Amino acid sequence: MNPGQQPLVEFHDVTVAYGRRPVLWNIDLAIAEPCLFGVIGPNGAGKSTLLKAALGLVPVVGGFVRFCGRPRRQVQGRVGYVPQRETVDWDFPVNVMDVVLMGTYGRLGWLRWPGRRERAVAAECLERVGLADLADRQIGRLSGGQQQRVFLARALAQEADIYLLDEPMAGVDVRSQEQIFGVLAALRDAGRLVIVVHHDLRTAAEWFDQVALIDRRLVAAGPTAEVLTADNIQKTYAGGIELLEQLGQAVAERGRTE
Amino acid sequence: MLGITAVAVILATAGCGGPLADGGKPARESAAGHRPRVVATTTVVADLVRQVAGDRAEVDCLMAAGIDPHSYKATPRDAERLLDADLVVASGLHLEGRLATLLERLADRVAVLTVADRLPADRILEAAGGIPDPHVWFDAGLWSLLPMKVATALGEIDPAGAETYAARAEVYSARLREADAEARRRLAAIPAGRRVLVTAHDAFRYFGRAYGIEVVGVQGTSTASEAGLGDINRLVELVVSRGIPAVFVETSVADRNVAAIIEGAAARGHVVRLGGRLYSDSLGPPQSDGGTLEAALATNVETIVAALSDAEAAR
Amino acid sequence: MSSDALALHGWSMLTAATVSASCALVGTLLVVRRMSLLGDAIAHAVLPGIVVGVLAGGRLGGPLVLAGAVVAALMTVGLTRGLRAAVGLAEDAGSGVVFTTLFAAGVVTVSLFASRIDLDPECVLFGILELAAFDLVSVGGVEVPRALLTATAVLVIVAGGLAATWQLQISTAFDQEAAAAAGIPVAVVTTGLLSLTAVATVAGFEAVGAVLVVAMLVVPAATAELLVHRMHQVALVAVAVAVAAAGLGWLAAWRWNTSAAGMIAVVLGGFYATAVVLAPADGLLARLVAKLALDWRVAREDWLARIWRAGEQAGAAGASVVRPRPRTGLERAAAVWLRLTGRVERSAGRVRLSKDGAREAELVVRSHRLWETWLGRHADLPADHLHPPAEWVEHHLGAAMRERIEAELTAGEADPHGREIPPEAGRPDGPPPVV
Amino acid sequence: MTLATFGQPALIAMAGLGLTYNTLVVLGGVAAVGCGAGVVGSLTLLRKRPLVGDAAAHATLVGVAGAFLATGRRDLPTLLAGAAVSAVAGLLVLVLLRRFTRTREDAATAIVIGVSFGLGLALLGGITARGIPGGGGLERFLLGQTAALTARDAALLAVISLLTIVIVTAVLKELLLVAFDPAFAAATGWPVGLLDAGLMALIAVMVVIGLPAAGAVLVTALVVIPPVAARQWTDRAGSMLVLAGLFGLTAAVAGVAVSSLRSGLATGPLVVLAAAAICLASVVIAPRRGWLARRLRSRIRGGDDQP
Repeated sequence: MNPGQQPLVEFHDVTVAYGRRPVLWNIDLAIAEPCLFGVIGPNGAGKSTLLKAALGLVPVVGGFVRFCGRPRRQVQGRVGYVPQRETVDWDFPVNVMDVVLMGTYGRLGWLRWPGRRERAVAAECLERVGLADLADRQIGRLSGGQQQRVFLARALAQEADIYLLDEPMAGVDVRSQEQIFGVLAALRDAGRLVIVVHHDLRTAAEWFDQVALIDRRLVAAGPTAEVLTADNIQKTYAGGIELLEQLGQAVAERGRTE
Repeated sequence: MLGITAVAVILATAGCGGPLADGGKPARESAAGHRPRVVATTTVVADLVRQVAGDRAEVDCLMAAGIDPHSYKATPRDAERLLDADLVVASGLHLEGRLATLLERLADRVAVLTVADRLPADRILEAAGGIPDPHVWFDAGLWSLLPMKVATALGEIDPAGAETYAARAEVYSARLREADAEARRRLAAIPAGRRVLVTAHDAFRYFGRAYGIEVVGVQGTSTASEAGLGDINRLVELVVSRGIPAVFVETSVADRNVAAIIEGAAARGHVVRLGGRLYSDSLGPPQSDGGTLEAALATNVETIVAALSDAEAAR
Repeated sequence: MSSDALALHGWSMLTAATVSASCALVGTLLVVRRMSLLGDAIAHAVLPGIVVGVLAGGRLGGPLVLAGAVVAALMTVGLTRGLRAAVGLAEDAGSGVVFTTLFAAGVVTVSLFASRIDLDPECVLFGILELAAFDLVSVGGVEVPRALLTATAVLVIVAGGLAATWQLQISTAFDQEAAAAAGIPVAVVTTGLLSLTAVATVAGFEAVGAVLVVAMLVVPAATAELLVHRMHQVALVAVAVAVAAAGLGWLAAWRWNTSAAGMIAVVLGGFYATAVVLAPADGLLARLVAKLALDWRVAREDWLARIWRAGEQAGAAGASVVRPRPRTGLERAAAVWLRLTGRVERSAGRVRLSKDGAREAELVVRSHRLWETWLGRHADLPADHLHPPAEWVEHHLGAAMRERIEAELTAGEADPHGREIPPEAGRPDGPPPVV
Repeated sequence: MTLATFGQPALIAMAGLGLTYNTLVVLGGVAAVGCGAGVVGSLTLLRKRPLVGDAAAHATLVGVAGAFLATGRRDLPTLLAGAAVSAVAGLLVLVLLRRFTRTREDAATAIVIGVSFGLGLALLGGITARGIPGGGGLERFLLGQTAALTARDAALLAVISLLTIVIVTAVLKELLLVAFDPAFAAATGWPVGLLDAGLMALIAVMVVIGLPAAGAVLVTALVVIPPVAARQWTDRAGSMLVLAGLFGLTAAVAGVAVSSLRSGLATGPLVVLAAAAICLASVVIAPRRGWLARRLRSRIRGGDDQP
């Protein structure tokens, strides 16, 4: 899939602002090979924003994101996405199978409905996340962990090469966490790149092959063991934030009172 | 910004006198000396006053031709016209909706004449539910009782002209009685079995009583409420079972109900024609074939006679 | 104009203004609490209440009808909340169900009893502001419109009620859970607001009709929110907007001879649109101006800094550098402007910065290099990626920020490219050489 | 252009059932609108914007008055075309306010409702005050003239309703995706803004053709009530749409039937009341989501209503 030896994902000097106020500064990051990649940082560090910027959900004010050297629009079908669980209304009248089938919509395009093949794919994805027997259940009647796994199954049904997951382990019971991790590891083993936004440092060390430490700016990135040093963690969780915070404020202010 | 707004309000308020004095209508003390200003609510009443007053008074009509009095809503300028009047003449019997109740209160400061109230109570028809039917004007005989009342009211605000008014009223009453006789004569030509007048709303019951015609309206005496499907069905049934050749629309009322009846009858194999457009709650514009009550009555009679006695249409 | 007519305009505008003011006051809280559509719901749902009031022998504007309307309004709210409690239906959908049903019930009742009452469904949709001045009652010898009396009573009730509970209302509006935790009786406060809304709304449609009450409730507050930020300011500005719109709307209706209630709503809409465009901080115009001003400043600073850097390079390399050229149209304009204002001097094909120009340029370069240095240390960026972010940030760092950054660096440190960071106070040896 | 041309046998059969021609025409028109409004309304309910229909409905008045002023005609297609233009314009303003101002969505909706209706009233007031010929009866659109539908009107309503349902069905997959998870839809490349705009346009069209069937105020009911009722009975979006359509249709039939029983019963409001009755029944007795079911469950579980 990667003839030109381009990195699978490349963030080139990406700055993201909400309104006028920058929240993510100059992220420069390239991931060359399939692996389990953790994006780690404190609350409000801009981890989710990073994923959203990659997916074009929030505008990038500086720099660019490339997938295999190409802009996102050209590789749409090859990027799978698992948003945070709270972003949707779980009372929505769809069942588990309906949600997983949504993963196949991208390939189907306009005017075509999921057919036998798509149903088979969806069923298999549900099998992989251990929810095969709940296919007909309304999504509101699932536990948090099960809901998260439905989202994962939907991303699997996208049959993508790169997966972006936003806090898949948040508010999820340990059993579900392990199951999700198992699925992700299997994806990695099958040659996919899996990028996971994660806030828990302890589990990060054992799960991820590579990590990036982020707190409004990229503190460090690389193989887990090299990056997760006491010094880097200190820098991520204590240093620099305040200044960036103030700078963000200053930029927003000057823009307004010019 | 608010300061500017406030200033604008003050300026605009202060400036009121200017644009009003030269806006549209002549001020009271202008050219023709001290002509009394009379404001009439509907075109029908305005015609009555004009016939009696002639040139001696300035007659201003609140509602334009073709406007349905039942759904009329006043504008600030209308309110101003009412307050500036020496005499306000209204039709009454709730024809003007909520305006009517307010006119009663206006009577403290401006002379108000509500013409229908001056008619003999025993000649007022009751609509369904016991409220009086306000559409008194197309009974020309009944209407002919009113010019004298108007003359009296005009005489009170303009004593110098009292005699003129009375004389004109006398003449006009006579003309109305003549028109009454003429209408009766012409309508008598319609074969008895076909003397049914179907219209959008119940505006012709006095007319029917005076000239021996059965009158049926889709809606009640007011156009304010919506006609139900039951009303439409009832009328289609009536039109078909009685073999009525024509139904009529009114100039001031939406005509969709009537269109639905024509179609409903056609579906039952009965061809009913659109007999024409009748003047009902509003007269036509000045100089048209319905510019005065007499003209409108004659035009209506003509239309009805033509439509209902037409043998072809009856087939 | 006759004194009668003047009194007419005066009374009508005063009535409209009083009604608007009550609506604007409760509207301020409704808008903040995201209950703006409540006005819409109440305005329609009161019809059956009015019908029942009239059937029971009341007259429009009378206490019986007013009571019926208020009851119907509270019923709307109660039923909507009931639906949410019973089956978890979202409030906007719930009120959509409730108010349309009640309105339909009202229309059917009217058509059933049409013969008995002098009332049509439109009486709720349209008010009678225009004729308010005909219906006078004597108060202490002065003839005052009855509608104005009602409106004033309502204004007193609404203003009094809100003034008495203002702090509670604000706390509840800001954060219900926190308010409840702080011991504020949230349910009571909310019910109070709803009751006041019902009263203000009912008084409002007597004057201008139901749908326009929606405009009166929401538009002044929405306008005020664009202009000021603190709640009591919002309330005051909203009232001012409402009063101004009532007056101007009436005059506009008079000028163009049309419905006063309609024109008041249109004028309110005009105020809101004006605020959207002209609001000092967030208005479209302010944003556009700010963006242009920023672009202009960036262009000027960039040009100054480019000359400064070229001079620095010339100093180091011995005068053999290419003279910088403006890169964009805006920068060209900035170059001309800077020459005209004397910050860049030009003689015999050579360019030099004046003392002021050099000072400004220095601060920009200083910001740039400080940021490069700081970022190089705190973010995992390759050295060749440091320039572009600094190019952007250099225009945003103020003196305070520069000082803070410098405090985190070692004294006398050079930037990641090994160049000097000019000190805040200016370089002791003056501006760099001429290019 | 009457149904009579389609053959006498059908009419005789109709008469046998006690249905008159007018009843049948009104039934057809209103049922089509009820069905279409239910289907489109379900999607706006699921998109959490149940009251945009209300905004569109109030904005139509400007278009009705404007179309009359511009053309001097007051036949149904002209006025409906004007109404459609202003309904779409009203929703466009709504979208722009949401996008470019700090005003909250509910306030923006209320502003569109109040101001556009005010503008409509001002235009109508101007028309009345100037006595422009034919201006009478324009405001009747507010409350509708359901019973006065002619076959042409009904056919127009039926065709547009059908077309709307067809369009909704064609892009149902995409509309549901956007309603359920807009972020995922955008991330997987669907044009969320365009689909939202399309849904807005559909609701505007539905509201506009609902005007002659129910009037400006009551058309909101047709868009909101049947979907709310349908949601009670099912946990699948597809069946919810079908049910909402059926409920809308049933309400139309019931309302029309009741109003044909006796005179003096306005048809439009009865349709709304029928829909409300269906909704009430659904809220109370629907299995699982209904009030009774919830009460029972909470009794059994000892107060815990959560699944």
